[in-house]
Amino acid sequence: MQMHDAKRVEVIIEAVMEKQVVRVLEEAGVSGFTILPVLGGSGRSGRWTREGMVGRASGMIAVICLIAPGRLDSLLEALFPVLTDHIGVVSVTDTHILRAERF
Amino acid sequence: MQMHDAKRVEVIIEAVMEKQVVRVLEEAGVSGFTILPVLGGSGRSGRWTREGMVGRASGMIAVICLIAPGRLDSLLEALFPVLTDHIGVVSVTDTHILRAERF
Amino acid sequence: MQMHDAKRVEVIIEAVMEKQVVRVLEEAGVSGFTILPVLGGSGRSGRWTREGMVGRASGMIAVICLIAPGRLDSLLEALFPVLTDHIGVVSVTDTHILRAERF
Amino acid sequence: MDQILSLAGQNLLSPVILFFVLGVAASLARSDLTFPEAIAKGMSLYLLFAIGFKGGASVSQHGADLSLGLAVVVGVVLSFVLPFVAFALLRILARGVSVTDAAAVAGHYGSISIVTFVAATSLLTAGGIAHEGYMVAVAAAMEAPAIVSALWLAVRGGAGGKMDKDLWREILLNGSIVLLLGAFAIGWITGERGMAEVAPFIVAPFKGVLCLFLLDMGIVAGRELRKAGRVVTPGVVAFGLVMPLVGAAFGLAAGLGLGLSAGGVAVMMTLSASASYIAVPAAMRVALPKANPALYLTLALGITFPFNLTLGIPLYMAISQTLAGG
Amino acid sequence: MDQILSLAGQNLLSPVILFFVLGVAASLARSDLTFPEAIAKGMSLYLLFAIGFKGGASVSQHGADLSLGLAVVVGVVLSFVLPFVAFALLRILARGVSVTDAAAVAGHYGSISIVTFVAATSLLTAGGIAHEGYMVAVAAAMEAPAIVSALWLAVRGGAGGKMDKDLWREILLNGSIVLLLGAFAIGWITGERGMAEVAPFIVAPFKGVLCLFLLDMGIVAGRELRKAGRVVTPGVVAFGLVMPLVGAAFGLAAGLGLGLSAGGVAVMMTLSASASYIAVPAAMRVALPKANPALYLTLALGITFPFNLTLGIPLYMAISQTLAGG
Amino acid sequence: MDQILSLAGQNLLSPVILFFVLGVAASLARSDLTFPEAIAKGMSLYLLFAIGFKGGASVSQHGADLSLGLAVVVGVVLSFVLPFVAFALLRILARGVSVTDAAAVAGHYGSISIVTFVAATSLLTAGGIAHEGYMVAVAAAMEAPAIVSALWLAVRGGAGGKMDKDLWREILLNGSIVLLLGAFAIGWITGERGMAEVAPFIVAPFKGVLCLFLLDMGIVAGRELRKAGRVVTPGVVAFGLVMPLVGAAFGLAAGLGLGLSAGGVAVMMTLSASASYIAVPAAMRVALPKANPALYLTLALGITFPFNLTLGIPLYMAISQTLAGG
Ligand SMILES: Nc1ncnc2c1ncn2[C@@H]1O[C@H](COP(=O)(O)O)[C@@H](O)[C@H]1O
Ligand SMILES: Nc1ncnc2c1ncn2[C@@H]1O[C@H](COP(=O)(O)O)[C@@H](O)[C@H]1O
Ligand SMILES: Nc1ncnc2c1ncn2[C@@H]1O[C@H](COP(=O)(O)O)[C@@H](O)[C@H]1O
Ligand code: NA
Ligand code: NA
Ligand code: NA
Repeated sequence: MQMHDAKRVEVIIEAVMEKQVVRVLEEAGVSGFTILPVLGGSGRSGRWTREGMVGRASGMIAVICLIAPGRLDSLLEALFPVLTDHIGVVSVTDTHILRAERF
Repeated sequence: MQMHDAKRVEVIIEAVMEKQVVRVLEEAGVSGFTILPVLGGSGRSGRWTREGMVGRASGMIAVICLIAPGRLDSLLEALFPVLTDHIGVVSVTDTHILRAERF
Repeated sequence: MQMHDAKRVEVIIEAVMEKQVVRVLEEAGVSGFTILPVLGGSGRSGRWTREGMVGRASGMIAVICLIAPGRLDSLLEALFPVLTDHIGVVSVTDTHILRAERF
Repeated sequence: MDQILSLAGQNLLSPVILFFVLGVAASLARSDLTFPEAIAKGMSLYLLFAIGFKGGASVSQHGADLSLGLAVVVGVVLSFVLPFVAFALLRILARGVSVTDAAAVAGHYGSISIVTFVAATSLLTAGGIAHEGYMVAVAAAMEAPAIVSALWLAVRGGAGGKMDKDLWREILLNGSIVLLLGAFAIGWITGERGMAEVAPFIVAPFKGVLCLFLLDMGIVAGRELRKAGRVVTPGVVAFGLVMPLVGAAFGLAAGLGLGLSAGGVAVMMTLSASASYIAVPAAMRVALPKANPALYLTLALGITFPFNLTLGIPLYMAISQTLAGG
Repeated sequence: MDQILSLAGQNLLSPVILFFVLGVAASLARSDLTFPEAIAKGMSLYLLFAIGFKGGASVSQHGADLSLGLAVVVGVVLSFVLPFVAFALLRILARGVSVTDAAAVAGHYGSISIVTFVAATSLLTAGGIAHEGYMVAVAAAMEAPAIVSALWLAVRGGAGGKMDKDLWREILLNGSIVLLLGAFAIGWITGERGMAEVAPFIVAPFKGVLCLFLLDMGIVAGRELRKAGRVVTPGVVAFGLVMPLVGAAFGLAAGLGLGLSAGGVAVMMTLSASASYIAVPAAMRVALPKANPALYLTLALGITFPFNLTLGIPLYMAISQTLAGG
Repeated sequence: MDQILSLAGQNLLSPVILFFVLGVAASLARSDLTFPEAIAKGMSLYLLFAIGFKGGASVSQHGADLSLGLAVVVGVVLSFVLPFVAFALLRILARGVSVTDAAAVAGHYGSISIVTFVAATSLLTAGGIAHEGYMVAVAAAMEAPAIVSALWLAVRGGAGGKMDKDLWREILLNGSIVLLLGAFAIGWITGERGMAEVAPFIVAPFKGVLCLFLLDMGIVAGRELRKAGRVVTPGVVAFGLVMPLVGAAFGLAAGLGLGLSAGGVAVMMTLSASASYIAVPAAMRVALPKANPALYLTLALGITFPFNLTLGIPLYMAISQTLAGG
């Protein structure tokens, strides 16, 4: 099976920032991303959980974005201002994708 | 800690295709997989979200499958027909696993 | 953008073990982790799904932990006793993170 | 005509419709008002449970005769036939639409929308017009056959499409069909006694839940409309408004032929006029993946559903009242 | 005997049971009818809230005396003792079952199933038979002790098992125990006045919610049965049908000894006959991870729960009516 | 004074408050009793739907005049002004708190808590004290303006903070505002007729849902308290108890000035005394990310909310009864 090099960017960020992150991704010309729900977690600001919560004020989402390696830098640069001051973790992993014509 | 090489296959695919993907994985002799819910996303077919939806017609799931490297090709070949014509993204990442006797 | 080497540890484990895993992570000095919900899956013990379930007895969660490479071994050693006898899969992937001062 | 206008006016000012409008407006204005998926699904399970049970209890009360079986058979036939009509009409009105897309759309219009059905029966009940309790069973029977016709149309048109045993099972044992028919059967078996036990849960609060559910439907429909963009040509819009009327005409003929009450005829018209937006879209994604969901979802949910909800149903009621006595 | 048959027949044709059967059937036929996890959990919270509150309000109305405390103590003792009985019975009936598995199963049968309890009290209420309101507190008290016995059995049998402070806290402060006892206490404190405020939410619609919940339980039980496969030997099935009767006999003795009303005795029998499928399985996964969940879940949810629901409860009611007057 | 004590006592023993206390206790004891997020959100949608609709229906019944518009304007002004008061008070009582944190906290206290509003109206209804139906609209109007003041305070204090078009839209088209005002409008338009349709869903079961919702709120508040730790200095606690009284005084003046009924004055006091814990925290995370959520959530949810719920509301009621007749 023909595979192509790609990067898997995983942004774990506050749920309230969803719109901002999406806007940045779209402006950076990212062709697609997927948002996963997050149940809870822990960090410097302590433990949290979504159980029983009504508002979005606390809690994170995970945004997964597969992109061509050449586009990584512009994506991260666009993402950086959104992350400043906000709670969030960004990891970039080397991966391989099928059907690269999509990216 | 003794670690073993493995592949982490992540299939983000339409929720309606769950049964088909599962059947393919089982036929390809995959020993295990895990299905994560997906909240929303964006791609060539635009933005979508599961919020407020009743049916499964729109929306994706993420299937994660850790397998021994030697089995990757047969898995991908089995998976390919299911992906044709269907919305979905497949990535394969090198990883390491504990307790390889399970895979 | 300045990136730093890190490890992405993904623990897919029984939901009932959440407290135990969290305790181990905290004792191992892990600075943060994120818990994702899991919809269903398959393994040696067969297919399962969270649909319609009330209790936590069946079903898994996914714990994602980004850590500095030097801390990996102590984390895995701390994790190992919790995994013994329990259903669960652990994978460790090389990754790169932004803002390493957090980890 | 006066009667139609007054019925339509009354309908447009009912809480149920106004909450739908609120949902559409909120969605178009990009408010973040949304329902969790689990709550939306929970409300739809409640509605299926309630209308299935009430239908069965009503059959047990009024007795069932041959007419139930006949109505179900006619419903199945309608569901098989209507996709051909819809396919032809869409190809005429919107020439740009591909065979695959037209076949997929046709499947939606042969099948039914259960919320449109509920809205019609609510309006009938509010107006004191009775209808046959077994129309719930007819609704369930009309869900699936249209899918077969749609796939046949696609295959014949060389557009592919696949139909295997698993898909069959999925369609026939679809959760909403099973719950609807199961609750219907249980309502029938347990009759008045059963109804007395569950009535405080499924009768009195029903309208309120329906309001909330239609608020959610409005939000989703508004989202669909916002995304509609390129696919919605004038021809497509025309189809979305004309096809329900054509379907309703078939339903009228069927209802009169079956000798249904005026309320029953109105329901038959509504079922034929309505387009599926839950079961059929899912089946189409599996069996006809090349068909464009933006087209059929916009049509079913964004155009035909609001049309039936606001103007269609009062119109069908007025016509059935005129032609089937009342 | 006639009475038993008529009660059983009546029970089998109640909507609650029929919806459970619908769920099992849908699941075995592989329908995709399912409830979102959040809705299932929401319904179970509603049921715990409602029965806890109603029990407390009833105690406040009829006054509480020593008998409440005594019944709770007897319940705790039963919960400690029944696992030993279950362990011995299972080892006799199904020789292939390991010590660990037998200990885990035993824990389930010492504890209780709250939905079985609700089904029994519904049937009693429908039959106009009163029972002591504090039986809710007895139910809560019987949830946890059996876990201790199970672990003791496992440790003694060399099968390992661990019990630390955290597990203790988890068991005793288990959400369902806290909600049940909390609502019981609040119902007791606020009495008639409180009941007047919440009655329209927890009394009239209760049966309807119970129907939906049992539909969900049926789906889950059917799933468990489909997976049961190898673990279900004839001996295991026999245990799943005999153990509730043995448990009920213990409950009968306890109820008569306590001088409970006929309804109260029936409830005590039902509690003793029922097997936990929420709290204990979770505790066993933590404390006895080597025990096979397929075995205990199939037994508790796939065999004993349906048995009690359909035949067991009417039987216990008939026996208690005969022996404790009525 | 006697009246206050008796009202407070009665309030403290109402099921609604007791379930809140149960939630806090369960949470502090680390019970695993929790509600799924979807159920919590579903209950809050139900409450907004119900109180919006009831408010509108009441306006349609009693007619609306200039006073509605005036009350809304006064509410908006209060919401703009109160943050300045809160900011100053917090800087005096807790000197360690930074400008950013103080501005964020101030925004919460200018805005309102809808559940506190509901608790107050429930208590009024239970006591047979009428209030203006349009107070719901006032509540909705008071949600957002405080955010602007908070950002202004932050910017002026050199603490940054950003306010763009999107944030504006988000605040004004916030789901809870849209649902509250939408349901209010629909209740108003459909009046008695509409109310008759949805009453069995939104009137009788309301209190029961409120109990469950407050149980959940108690669990969340207890969690917040457990985490509070370092941020909660004596000065902060003092602010959390004094600020509601100060806010209530402003509300009292406004209510008397508007010539509201005694019930209306009590509601105005409650609104002014309450602190947002849903809309404002989310807005602050976006616009003032450097502010510490532990501080404002502990204050709003862990200190002021329980205070108002238990002691505040009866106090405001007693004062308004005394000063506005009744
Ligand atoms: N090292 C990490 N690995 C995975 N998730 C993390 C990590 N650090 C932080 N997070 C997530 O980000 C949230 C906020 O982190 P913090 O700002 O450190 O409180 C946490 O609650 C976790 O959900
Ligand atoms: N590059 C990507 N990275 C992550 N998820 C993607 C990507 N492309 C598509 N997806 C997911 O697949 C869905 C369908 O994609 P598409 O077929 O391009 O509309 C999207 O809505 C996303 O959830
Ligand atoms: N190879 C795998 N890849 C991903 N998830 C797995 C794998 N094996 C097991 N799992 C997950 O772990 C659960 C229990 O596995 P098992 O103990 O093999 O039954 C499964 O139901 C899956 O959710
Ligand atoms: Na139709
Ligand atoms: Na038992
Ligand atoms: Na306020």
